Amino acid sequence: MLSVERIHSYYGKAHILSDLSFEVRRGEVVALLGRNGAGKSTTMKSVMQLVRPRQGQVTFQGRNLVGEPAFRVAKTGIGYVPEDRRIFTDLTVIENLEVGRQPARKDAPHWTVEQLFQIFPNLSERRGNRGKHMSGGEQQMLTIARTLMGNPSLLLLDEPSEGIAPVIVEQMAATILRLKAEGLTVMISEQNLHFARAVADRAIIIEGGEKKFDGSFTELEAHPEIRDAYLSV
Amino acid sequence: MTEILRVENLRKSYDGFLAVNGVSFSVAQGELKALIGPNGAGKSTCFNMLMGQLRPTSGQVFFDGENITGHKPRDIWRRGVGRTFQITGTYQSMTVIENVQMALMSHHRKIFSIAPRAWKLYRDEAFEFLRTVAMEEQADRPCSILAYGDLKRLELAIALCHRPRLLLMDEPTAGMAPSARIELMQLTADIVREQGVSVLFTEHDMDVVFAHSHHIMVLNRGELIADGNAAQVRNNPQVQEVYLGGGTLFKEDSHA
Amino acid sequence: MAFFLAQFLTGLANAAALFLVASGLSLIFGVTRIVNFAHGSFYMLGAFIGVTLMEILPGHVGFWGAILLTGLAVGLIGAVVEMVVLRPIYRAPELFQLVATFGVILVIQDLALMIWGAEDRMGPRAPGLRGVWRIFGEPVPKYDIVLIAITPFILFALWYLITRTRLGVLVRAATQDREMVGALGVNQAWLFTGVFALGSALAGLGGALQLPKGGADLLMDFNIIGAVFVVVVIGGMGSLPGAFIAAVLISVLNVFGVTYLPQSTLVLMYVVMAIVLIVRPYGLLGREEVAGEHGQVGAPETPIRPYGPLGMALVAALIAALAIVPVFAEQFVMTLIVDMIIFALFAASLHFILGSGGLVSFGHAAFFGGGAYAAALLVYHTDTPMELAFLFAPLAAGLLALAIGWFCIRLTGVYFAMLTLAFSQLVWSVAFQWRDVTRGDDGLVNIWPAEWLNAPAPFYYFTLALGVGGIVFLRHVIHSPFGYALRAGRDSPRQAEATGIDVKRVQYAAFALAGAMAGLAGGLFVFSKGSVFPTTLEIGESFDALIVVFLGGVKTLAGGVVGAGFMTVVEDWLTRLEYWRLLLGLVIIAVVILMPEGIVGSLRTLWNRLRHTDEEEVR
Amino acid sequence: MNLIRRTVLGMAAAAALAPAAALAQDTIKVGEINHYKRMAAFAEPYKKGIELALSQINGDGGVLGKDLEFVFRDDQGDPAEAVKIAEELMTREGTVMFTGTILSHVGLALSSFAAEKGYLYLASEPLADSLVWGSGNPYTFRLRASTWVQAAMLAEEAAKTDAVKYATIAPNYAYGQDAVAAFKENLTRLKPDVEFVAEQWPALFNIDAGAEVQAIERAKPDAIYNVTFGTDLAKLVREGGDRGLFDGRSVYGLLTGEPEYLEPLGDEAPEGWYVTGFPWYGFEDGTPGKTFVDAYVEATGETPKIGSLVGYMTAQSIAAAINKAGATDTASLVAAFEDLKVEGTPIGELSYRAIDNQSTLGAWVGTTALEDGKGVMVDWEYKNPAPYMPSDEDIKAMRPAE
Repeated sequence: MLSVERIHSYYGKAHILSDLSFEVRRGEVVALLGRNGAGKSTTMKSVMQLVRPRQGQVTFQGRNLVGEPAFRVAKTGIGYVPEDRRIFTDLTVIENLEVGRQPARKDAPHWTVEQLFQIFPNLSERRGNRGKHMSGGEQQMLTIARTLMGNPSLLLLDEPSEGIAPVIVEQMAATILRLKAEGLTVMISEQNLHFARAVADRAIIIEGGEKKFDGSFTELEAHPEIRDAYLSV
Repeated sequence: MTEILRVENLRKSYDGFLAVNGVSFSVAQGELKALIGPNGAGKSTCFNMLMGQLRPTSGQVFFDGENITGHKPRDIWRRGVGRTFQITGTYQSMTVIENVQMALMSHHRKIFSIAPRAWKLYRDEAFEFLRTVAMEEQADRPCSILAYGDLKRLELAIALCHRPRLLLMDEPTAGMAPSARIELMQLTADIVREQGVSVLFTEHDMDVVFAHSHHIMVLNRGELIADGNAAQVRNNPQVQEVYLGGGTLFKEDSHA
Repeated sequence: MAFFLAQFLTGLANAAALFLVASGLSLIFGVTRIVNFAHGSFYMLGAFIGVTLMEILPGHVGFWGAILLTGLAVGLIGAVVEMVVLRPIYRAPELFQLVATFGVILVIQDLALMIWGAEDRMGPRAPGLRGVWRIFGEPVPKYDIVLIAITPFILFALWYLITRTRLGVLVRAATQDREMVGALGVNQAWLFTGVFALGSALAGLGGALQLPKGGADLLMDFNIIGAVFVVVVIGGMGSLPGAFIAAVLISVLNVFGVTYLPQSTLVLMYVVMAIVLIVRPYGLLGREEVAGEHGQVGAPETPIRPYGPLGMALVAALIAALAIVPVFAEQFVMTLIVDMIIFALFAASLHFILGSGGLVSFGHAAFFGGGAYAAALLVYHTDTPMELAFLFAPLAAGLLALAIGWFCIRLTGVYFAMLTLAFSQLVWSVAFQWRDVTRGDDGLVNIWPAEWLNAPAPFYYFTLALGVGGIVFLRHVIHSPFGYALRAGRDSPRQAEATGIDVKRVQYAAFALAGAMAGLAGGLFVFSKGSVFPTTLEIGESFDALIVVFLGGVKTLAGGVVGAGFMTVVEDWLTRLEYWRLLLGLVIIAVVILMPEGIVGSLRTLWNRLRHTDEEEVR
Repeated sequence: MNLIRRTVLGMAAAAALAPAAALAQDTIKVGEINHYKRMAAFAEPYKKGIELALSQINGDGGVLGKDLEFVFRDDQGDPAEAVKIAEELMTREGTVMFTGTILSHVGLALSSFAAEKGYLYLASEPLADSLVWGSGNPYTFRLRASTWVQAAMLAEEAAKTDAVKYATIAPNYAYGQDAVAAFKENLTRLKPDVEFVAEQWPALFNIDAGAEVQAIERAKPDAIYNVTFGTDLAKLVREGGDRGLFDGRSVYGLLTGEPEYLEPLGDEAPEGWYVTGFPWYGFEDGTPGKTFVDAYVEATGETPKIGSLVGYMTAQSIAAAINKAGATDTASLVAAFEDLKVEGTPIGELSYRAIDNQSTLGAWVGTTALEDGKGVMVDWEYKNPAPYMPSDEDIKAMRPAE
């Protein structure tokens, strides 16, 4: 579904991703693992074209994305939830969702505001509230709901468990599994291996902008040295 | 143990909403104490009141027996309270060591001096502080290109500069890799031990919290619902319900 | 009572055009964060295009149709300007874009002159709306009533658009985080263009709507821009209802001012703005500006270092070269270099607070002109010897900066800038209107140097010593603990405060120092020209300095000086040509687009790229 | 940075070559500094007037056997810039003197500069009285009739009526204030019982006409003295006309009759105002004025403004002075300008008074009327300035010791 081939990405002058390739298949949940600064966020941004890879190809459903502006990437059906949440704090919950709204898509589940409120009941209670009066967990829920309004077929979640209370992290895991059940393909980036293992089918480990491992969690369990070398759990 | 910080019945309301509602606690000399709780529980508000960024609606804060309620952050700092931020606040246009030198210049009250060249001042002293946090090799790199974890360590060095007796750390390990988290907290614990500094910190990473704090306080909806050691807090049913959850997703469990 | 009502209605009618133009500016700022100084130019274009269309189209339909068409046309021009000039530089440092908009002003001025000629045009009358209606016996022009009736509809339409439509939601979201809006599938580039076009169209509409009350002339752009900014700032930048309230407030107060305090016409609105900002630092309905929520735009600044041996040698060589100029060069070259040094010192003093302190002042001329006036007044009224009067220039300017800074320094960002502007206008108006002391705009003349300096070469050396000395001193301060504290307060006020630095006090002291150094430049200026006029205190003078600092490069230490040198030379050369404003505008726009880090910053980047010294890894 | 390089190279080359260039001139150059962009509507006819005169002068063999050439430079309306340009013109372009400016304060700056450096400056258009009186100096001469004189002509007419209560409206800057003060002083002298019931001071080119008209109306004056011009005048006339301000009141307008200001008003031009101006359309055939108008219309395809006349006479004055001096050094030129007689100007013979370096150019006064949808002056006459000047003793007392 998504294929990243040998991309090189830079941030300013710094070479962040080098020669990175991987694939995401329809219907699976993939976890992108690695230390802070390993290049996980840059990988996600490179898919979204928020960071333009200087070399390499990003293909989504047969369409090359490199060089497209971010809004076109989003329109192809990739939903992106950034790590620092970035909700529109001056807008109400309903308005935040409105920003994300896109027409229905054939190959992806279609979401309405009411459906999303069923998944995220907290948001329903606060629908008229402005974003800035919400807690971190609620904000995280809102960013996901907002992105789902675009009816994506592939969802990129950058560090969904970062900085939220453990009890919310559990809810988050349940939510991701539910989205998967609805037919969504999901890619998350994580530092929390336990969380990743709870939701993902497959792990990709990157370090220093390069891919170090790509396989199932069972395989990863079988190679504790990889885990110790790159994940430092 | 003597008490370094005492908070009495602290309250803060915004437009009628009680963000912090009658919180009282104390921190003893040489203690490493964690303040945890769900987002929006009032941790940051609490912290900002301790450090003078926010003025409490009511209640008092005593540092070393003196009432510091409502004092300005810089005055509280001068009394011997250091602080690190959840989102790092370093001087992007300076080198790593200049960041530390800046704090030292302030400590030595050289802010309004226009005669000397700043980059020569207190360089050796600053270097020592960088060594404390293992940043000496990066001393002359521009601060703007540091990795996040290194920024956190730099901030710690800055906070240590005036030899504080109390350190307030707001989510010190947020955004860091697990190994770096442990490292940073180990470093902090060493400093606590060696220099007799007290630390009060907020944190979301339960591994860090349970591994490194002597005492833990749990804040929920502006009220303290627990204050005790790790076991007491972990077994508190109310804490489990509002914050820790089933505890299936953090480390202790998987290793158990 | 009837008279008051009539006055009030006059105020409301005046508020109509003002609100239209101001709402456009507020909208543009709210979304794009661009302080669009060219907004007055769109207003002027609206007037000229409106006149032209009304001449072609007859009758009622023609008149109102022409106004709508004008809005469309100016909106289209706005869209072109946004796409060509502004789109390439959204990522440049904050407020950098205002330099580009200044270039746009110059270009539009000359284009308007080329197309419509120099002569003023009377605006056509609205068909059927000539004459007055009597309200309680007082004559009120019919067209005034129409304007008063139209405005609330426009306010409501805009309010509805922004708060109730999807477009409005997107616009407000983009105001906060453009990139995220893009990542959610919205083409934010077009959103920006659309908003800019809408804002420009409103300005154009304003220009066309006021035609029956006035006309079209080439000074309209500058004449309205001050009032428009005042309205937007008083209302709170980005707030449409705020702009409406402020437009009414200013217009009505103005009408009463004209009646009861006829001399107040020049400053009334600036006094109101100063009072509002002192009481409510973010305007009536504005909210606190959070600068750089998602990190500062533009590349981070590199740490500063005093020049190495090579740099020192180059500077020494330059100074040596300047020192021998009188030996071989003719008098005019010396005059030009004196001008350049004075301007460079003035720019360097602004650059000091702007670059190191992050304090963008729109009123720095108050200190330049203040210093010049201080010295000139002493000489003119008390025959003080030049040497003593000269010392008084930096002193008085420094004291003035202490007084003005006391009010301004508590504000931040655009509001700080606008309050400094308000105060500089107050200083200007004192010089302009207190004729018994300052001789008003007749200025103070015959302020020449003392005997021993009163020849080209001695004065040249005098300027060289003090001007270059001043610049070197400012650079030294930047490298001192004080300069570092100033930068610390800019980089992270929170951290600075938490480590014992009184950020506001440091900024206050820096503001005063910058004022004193600008005053020194002013002192040199007055004795080099022999006269001083209120023009040295004008907004334009402040903006000249601001523009050269941005063009030179805010994030470089040499930016102000190099920018001043560049501008003096380019201007000296271009003003010999017929359409120099057009060319100068194009030069400014070109520099802004091609060198977004300023001249020095971009040359440095280029130099680093050539030498491949950019290997430092970022993680 | 081609631009910089060329300029810097140009500067260096000029520095090296300047003395030679000055020597090798085959024309006599005069510097002309003006606000060509900032006040384009006024400066352009002025420039055309100069060009017309130059073509005639050089067609007749020039001055001292050489062509007379004007070097036009734009000062952006900034006195400091004007001073810089003057310096460059004198030291590098090799001009023998300089002239120009419309705005009084720029004229004053140039005048001070001329005195300090010993250059000759002919202030062509600036009106400020102090230019030749309070701040006068031996190096500055002035062509146009001053504010005082023109205001005095209006005051003389006003004193003939039985109006007692006057309102004034003038732009809020030195010229406006001088113009009001001059009118008040002259009128009060002629008719001591007059009373000034309102003084309005709109910002220059930024009038709030509705409010100004209301304020004047409120004071219920018998007569109004107007100093506003340009867009301010247009707005005042429109608002005042609509609201009936001028009905049954006599109005005196300084400069209002000048084509620069009257023409743009079109069919809304006020009727029955007593004004100073330039009624070129009324000159009779065979008069020098008509000859000038015809030549101007033929050369430019436009009708003349008063700026055209001033520009034309500026060039004529300078040519006459150079011819009289027989040399181009400043001392000779200054001497030539004192009591200079200029023949064949549109007003006949013009001279420059030695006592205050002011020319004897007067002003046209008359009443405005509408003809063919255009504002014109009718019943006009040309008045010599002499009777309206202060006494020679007063002038000597005002002028700084020479």
